[in-house]
Amino acid sequence: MNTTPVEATTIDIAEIKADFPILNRPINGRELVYLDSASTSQKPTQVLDAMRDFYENTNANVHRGAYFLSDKASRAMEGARKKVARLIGARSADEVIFTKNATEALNLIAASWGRANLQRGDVVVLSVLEHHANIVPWHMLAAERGIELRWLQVGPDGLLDLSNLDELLEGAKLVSVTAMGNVTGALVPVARIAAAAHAAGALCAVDACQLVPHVATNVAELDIDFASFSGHKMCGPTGIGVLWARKEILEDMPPFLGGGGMIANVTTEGFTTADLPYKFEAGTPPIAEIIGLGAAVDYLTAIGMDNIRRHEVELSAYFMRAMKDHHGDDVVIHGPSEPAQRGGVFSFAYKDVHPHDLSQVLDEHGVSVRAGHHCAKPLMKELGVGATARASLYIYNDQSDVDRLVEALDEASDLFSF
Amino acid sequence: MNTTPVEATTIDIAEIKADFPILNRPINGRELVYLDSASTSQKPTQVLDAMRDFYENTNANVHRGAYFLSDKASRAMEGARKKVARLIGARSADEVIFTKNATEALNLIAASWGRANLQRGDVVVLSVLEHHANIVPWHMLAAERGIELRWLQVGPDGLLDLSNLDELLEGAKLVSVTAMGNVTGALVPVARIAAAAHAAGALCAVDACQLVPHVATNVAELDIDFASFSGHKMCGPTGIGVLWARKEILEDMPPFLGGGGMIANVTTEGFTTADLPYKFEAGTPPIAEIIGLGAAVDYLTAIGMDNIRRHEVELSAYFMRAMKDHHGDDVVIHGPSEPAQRGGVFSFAYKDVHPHDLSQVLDEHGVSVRAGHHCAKPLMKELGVGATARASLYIYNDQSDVDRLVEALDEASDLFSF
Amino acid sequence: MAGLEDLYKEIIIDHYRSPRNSGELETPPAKHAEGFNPLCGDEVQVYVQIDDGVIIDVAIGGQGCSISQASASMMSAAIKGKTLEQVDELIVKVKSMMGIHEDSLEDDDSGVLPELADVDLDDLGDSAALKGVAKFPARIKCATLGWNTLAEALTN
Amino acid sequence: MAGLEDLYKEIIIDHYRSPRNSGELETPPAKHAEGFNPLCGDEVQVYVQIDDGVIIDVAIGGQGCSISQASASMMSAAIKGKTLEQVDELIVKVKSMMGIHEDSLEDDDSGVLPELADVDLDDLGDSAALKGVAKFPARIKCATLGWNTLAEALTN
Ligand SMILES: Cc1ncc(COP(=O)(O)O)c(C=O)c1O
Ligand SMILES: Cc1ncc(COP(=O)(O)O)c(C=O)c1O
Repeated sequence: MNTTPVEATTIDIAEIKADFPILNRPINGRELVYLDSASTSQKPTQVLDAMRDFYENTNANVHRGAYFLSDKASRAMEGARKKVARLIGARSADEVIFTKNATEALNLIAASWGRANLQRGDVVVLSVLEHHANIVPWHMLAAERGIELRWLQVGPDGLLDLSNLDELLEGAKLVSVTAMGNVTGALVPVARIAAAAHAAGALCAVDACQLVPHVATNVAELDIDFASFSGHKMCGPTGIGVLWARKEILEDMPPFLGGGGMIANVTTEGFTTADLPYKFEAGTPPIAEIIGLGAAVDYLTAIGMDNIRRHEVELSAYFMRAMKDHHGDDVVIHGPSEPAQRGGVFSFAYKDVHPHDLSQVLDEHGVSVRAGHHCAKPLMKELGVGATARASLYIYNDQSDVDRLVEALDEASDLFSF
Repeated sequence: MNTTPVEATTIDIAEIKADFPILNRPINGRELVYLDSASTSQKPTQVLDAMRDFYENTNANVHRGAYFLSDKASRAMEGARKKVARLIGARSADEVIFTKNATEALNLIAASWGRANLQRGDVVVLSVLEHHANIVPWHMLAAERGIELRWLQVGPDGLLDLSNLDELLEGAKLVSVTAMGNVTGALVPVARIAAAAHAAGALCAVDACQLVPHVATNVAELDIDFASFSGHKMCGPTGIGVLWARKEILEDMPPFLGGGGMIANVTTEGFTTADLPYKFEAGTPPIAEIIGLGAAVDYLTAIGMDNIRRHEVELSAYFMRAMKDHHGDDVVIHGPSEPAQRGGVFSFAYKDVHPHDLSQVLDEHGVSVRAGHHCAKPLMKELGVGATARASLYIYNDQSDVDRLVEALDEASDLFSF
Repeated sequence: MAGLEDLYKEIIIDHYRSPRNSGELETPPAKHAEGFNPLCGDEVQVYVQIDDGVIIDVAIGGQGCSISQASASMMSAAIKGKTLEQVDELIVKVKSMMGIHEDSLEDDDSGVLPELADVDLDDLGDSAALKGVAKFPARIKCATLGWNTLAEALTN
Repeated sequence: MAGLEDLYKEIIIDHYRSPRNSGELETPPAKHAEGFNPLCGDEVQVYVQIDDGVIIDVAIGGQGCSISQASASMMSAAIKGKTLEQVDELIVKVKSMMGIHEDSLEDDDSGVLPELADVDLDDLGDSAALKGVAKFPARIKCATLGWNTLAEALTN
């Protein structure tokens, strides 16, 4: 597939929908309307074919075999690494570490960089927008090491309040923030935070789970130090995540997991580590998943990341307008009201129907919407709710999907009115 | 598929071969003879279909959604967990923790159980048969904690020398050994080691990577405390491994990775963990891979683990006989000479041709054989070699595959004779 | 697939809207436990006052979906005045009504619903209306949260 | 796919069987480095004695496959008597003969071999026989191990 993105000015969503077999699947007698892509995306045939083709024609373990299949598998895996590196503007494929998911990538930062660089009393700055994956590893390190966590708060309109950023950064070694909130879709000015962090002598780690699948991302332009994301949210398979970090940083970090593939030598007395990126990839890698992720990068690149973002901003505007027009004040959408300041992730309340019940009723109409705390309990507390219903959009959604959601809400109203 | 194994007295290898599309693939004009299953196995259509079916009909994130697809995905994943639990004789599916590979499972033991239970000077007993995955995590803990590692040695015929086991166990907290060596196929008397460990007040962890795919395994009968293995070596996909441990042990262990799914509650102040098995499964699990592993368990169970073992013992006997008959003293096979004391994993030397060159020449004849240290450098040192060529057998191999290897060796002889 | 009318019975919505025994009891003498459903954020508080092996008072609180809160309310009504033995029996009954057999390694579904035990639903009171939840496996955890929290309170 | 005759040229087998400059040099004055190929266990030892910017003596050792050991032997013969500048040029030449362009993010293969630069193979001596290795990507690491270890020895 093409590696130089050819940006069409418009994209054909019907054509894209046809790439995703599950979207033709009836749920409770209705065609599936899948509105949970912030949790995990659906997978196009191109990605499923790439993995199947690997298993049926190339499958072998990588790196440790001179024979044809093993060599071909290794090169396919390294080819996928380059695709990921190009997608996010990394300087070298050696900066791309494959993990099992974004959560492992974030844990790797805390366990390896954190243990090597943070002492009792050292400060890490997080935000209340964070997913548990960017909170719990730091709590664990705090319990072990006595580091101090400080929290950026949300301001009006659900955007991060940066008014006290410099204050919070005083004495900080790291700021670790999401690039786009997974509950409200709030975009976070990562470049600005990274610049402030560097000015204060701190590094900047970015949870890019909700960014990379939806917005053209360039780690060099953002001038950040770490980025983490998951394959399964960007049309790739489950079981694969990515940690990117600047080479100088990775080179100084101690290994994370130990085992085959990450060593230069092992004796009964000790071991030495392999070069990047292998130093951080212990054991048989998720080979087919890496190849699937490479195919997903090809898929997204062929559509064009800028086209994807444009589509989502337009559809987000439609979403907010349709909800307002149809349901007025019965629907409350959390987070930024400006489509340009957010991703297509909408946590909303509908009358006094509990989100869990709402999701159940919508499901009865073939509309898949997630309900819960979305692994962001600190933010739930800020919002003053125990849970929200969340609809999230991707390239395969169009206005008809939004219309189906809007209509199905009427039924929830009926059911809970007695 | 059937869950109560129906044990046929014979199995039809031709029929099994037909389930593996890659085996019809020509390599350098010859049909592939795949002899590297100890590294990773090939995948039957049944497993590939199960994953594809999941992606095309059920794909959604698990556990956190009330809607139909998410619920169905969750139940499929938990169904696979039960299949794995039954396969290894676990008392409860809660004892089955999904990891990305066996290496992560072994690191989990060292990082979580090890950090919680081992202090400076505490002893962990390993063996020189171990794969780096069961060595490096302990070296890392030794560097951090100052624990002492002691090593079981190999005796004559490549079997583990247990004569000083009780001595080594003095003051030990854990013995962690492979159940079957991945270089020489040597079977290790795990039950006996576990009994000795328990008598000495230590726990017993077993690296079951080479056991579970090939030999009926019952953790309760073996009376062990931990077992680790990988899906990709047992007809399952890449990206999935298993840690089994006794519930009481898992319950007392601190969490390993932090993030979504493994928490009961999170605030800006701290967190509490979820119940088993989720406490150890942070982030989006390798859902499709878990389902693929479940299908692999079905596949192996339908053939019957006892049938698989019987086939491999017979084929191993044929392998050793054919090598001897054809190549006499030109071939030296490392490890046990009795097929009943080993798995179908054969590290061998051929004349003075370097293993790497040997693998290259065999590959030219369509025969895939691994060359290298097989992630077992301490054992290589014991064997007095830098590398070996290794041929390893599985259910889809038959005598014709062995014959092809035997013939191809003649060509290596010709090439390196000038 | 079962229809929503099996799930959202009128009596359930009623308990949801007007929970019985809502409030707190002083601890001690009352026993207390707090239950979370980490998957969806549901919370239930249970307070029980025991005298001579009999539950003489109960109070509940919490937040969550209709099923979790209604179930807790129904539970509070069902256990008041019961002996501890009777309560233990009720807990088992509710669970088997939901098709829960702790730690069973059988029937690994993949979509198939477990056979429901033919449970005698006497004594369960309004809780019997939760029978339909068993057809919605994702909601079973909601329905049992109150009962599990009760069991925890009793062992505290 | 290329045939084995491209890989196992007679001259390569000859260097493998009878490595040139085999041995050790005293350190100091000689510089020394030890190279591992962690993937296959190949090892190469390189000793170089430098006088006034010229490599006046060299010794090699190690164990491994025919390609890694033959390449080290050929390397030792090629660099003896050369200036450090000439050696740097040789290192670059060998690498581009193998199609290695450090850190390039282009051409992510999936089976396609990189275009080989049209390298002038003069000065490489017997090492030019390694050109065929580029067709066997899994063996490139074997062929470059000696040269990489030399580069490391020179910076030590
Ligand atoms: C005995 C043994 N232990 C551990 C491993 C590591 O397994 P994985 O690479 O799947 O983590 C392997 C396979 O490579 C093995 O054979
Ligand atoms: C912002 C954010 N961070 C981290 C994660 C964790 O990703 P994963 O579950 O794939 O590890 C998610 C998704 O669940 C997310 O939305």
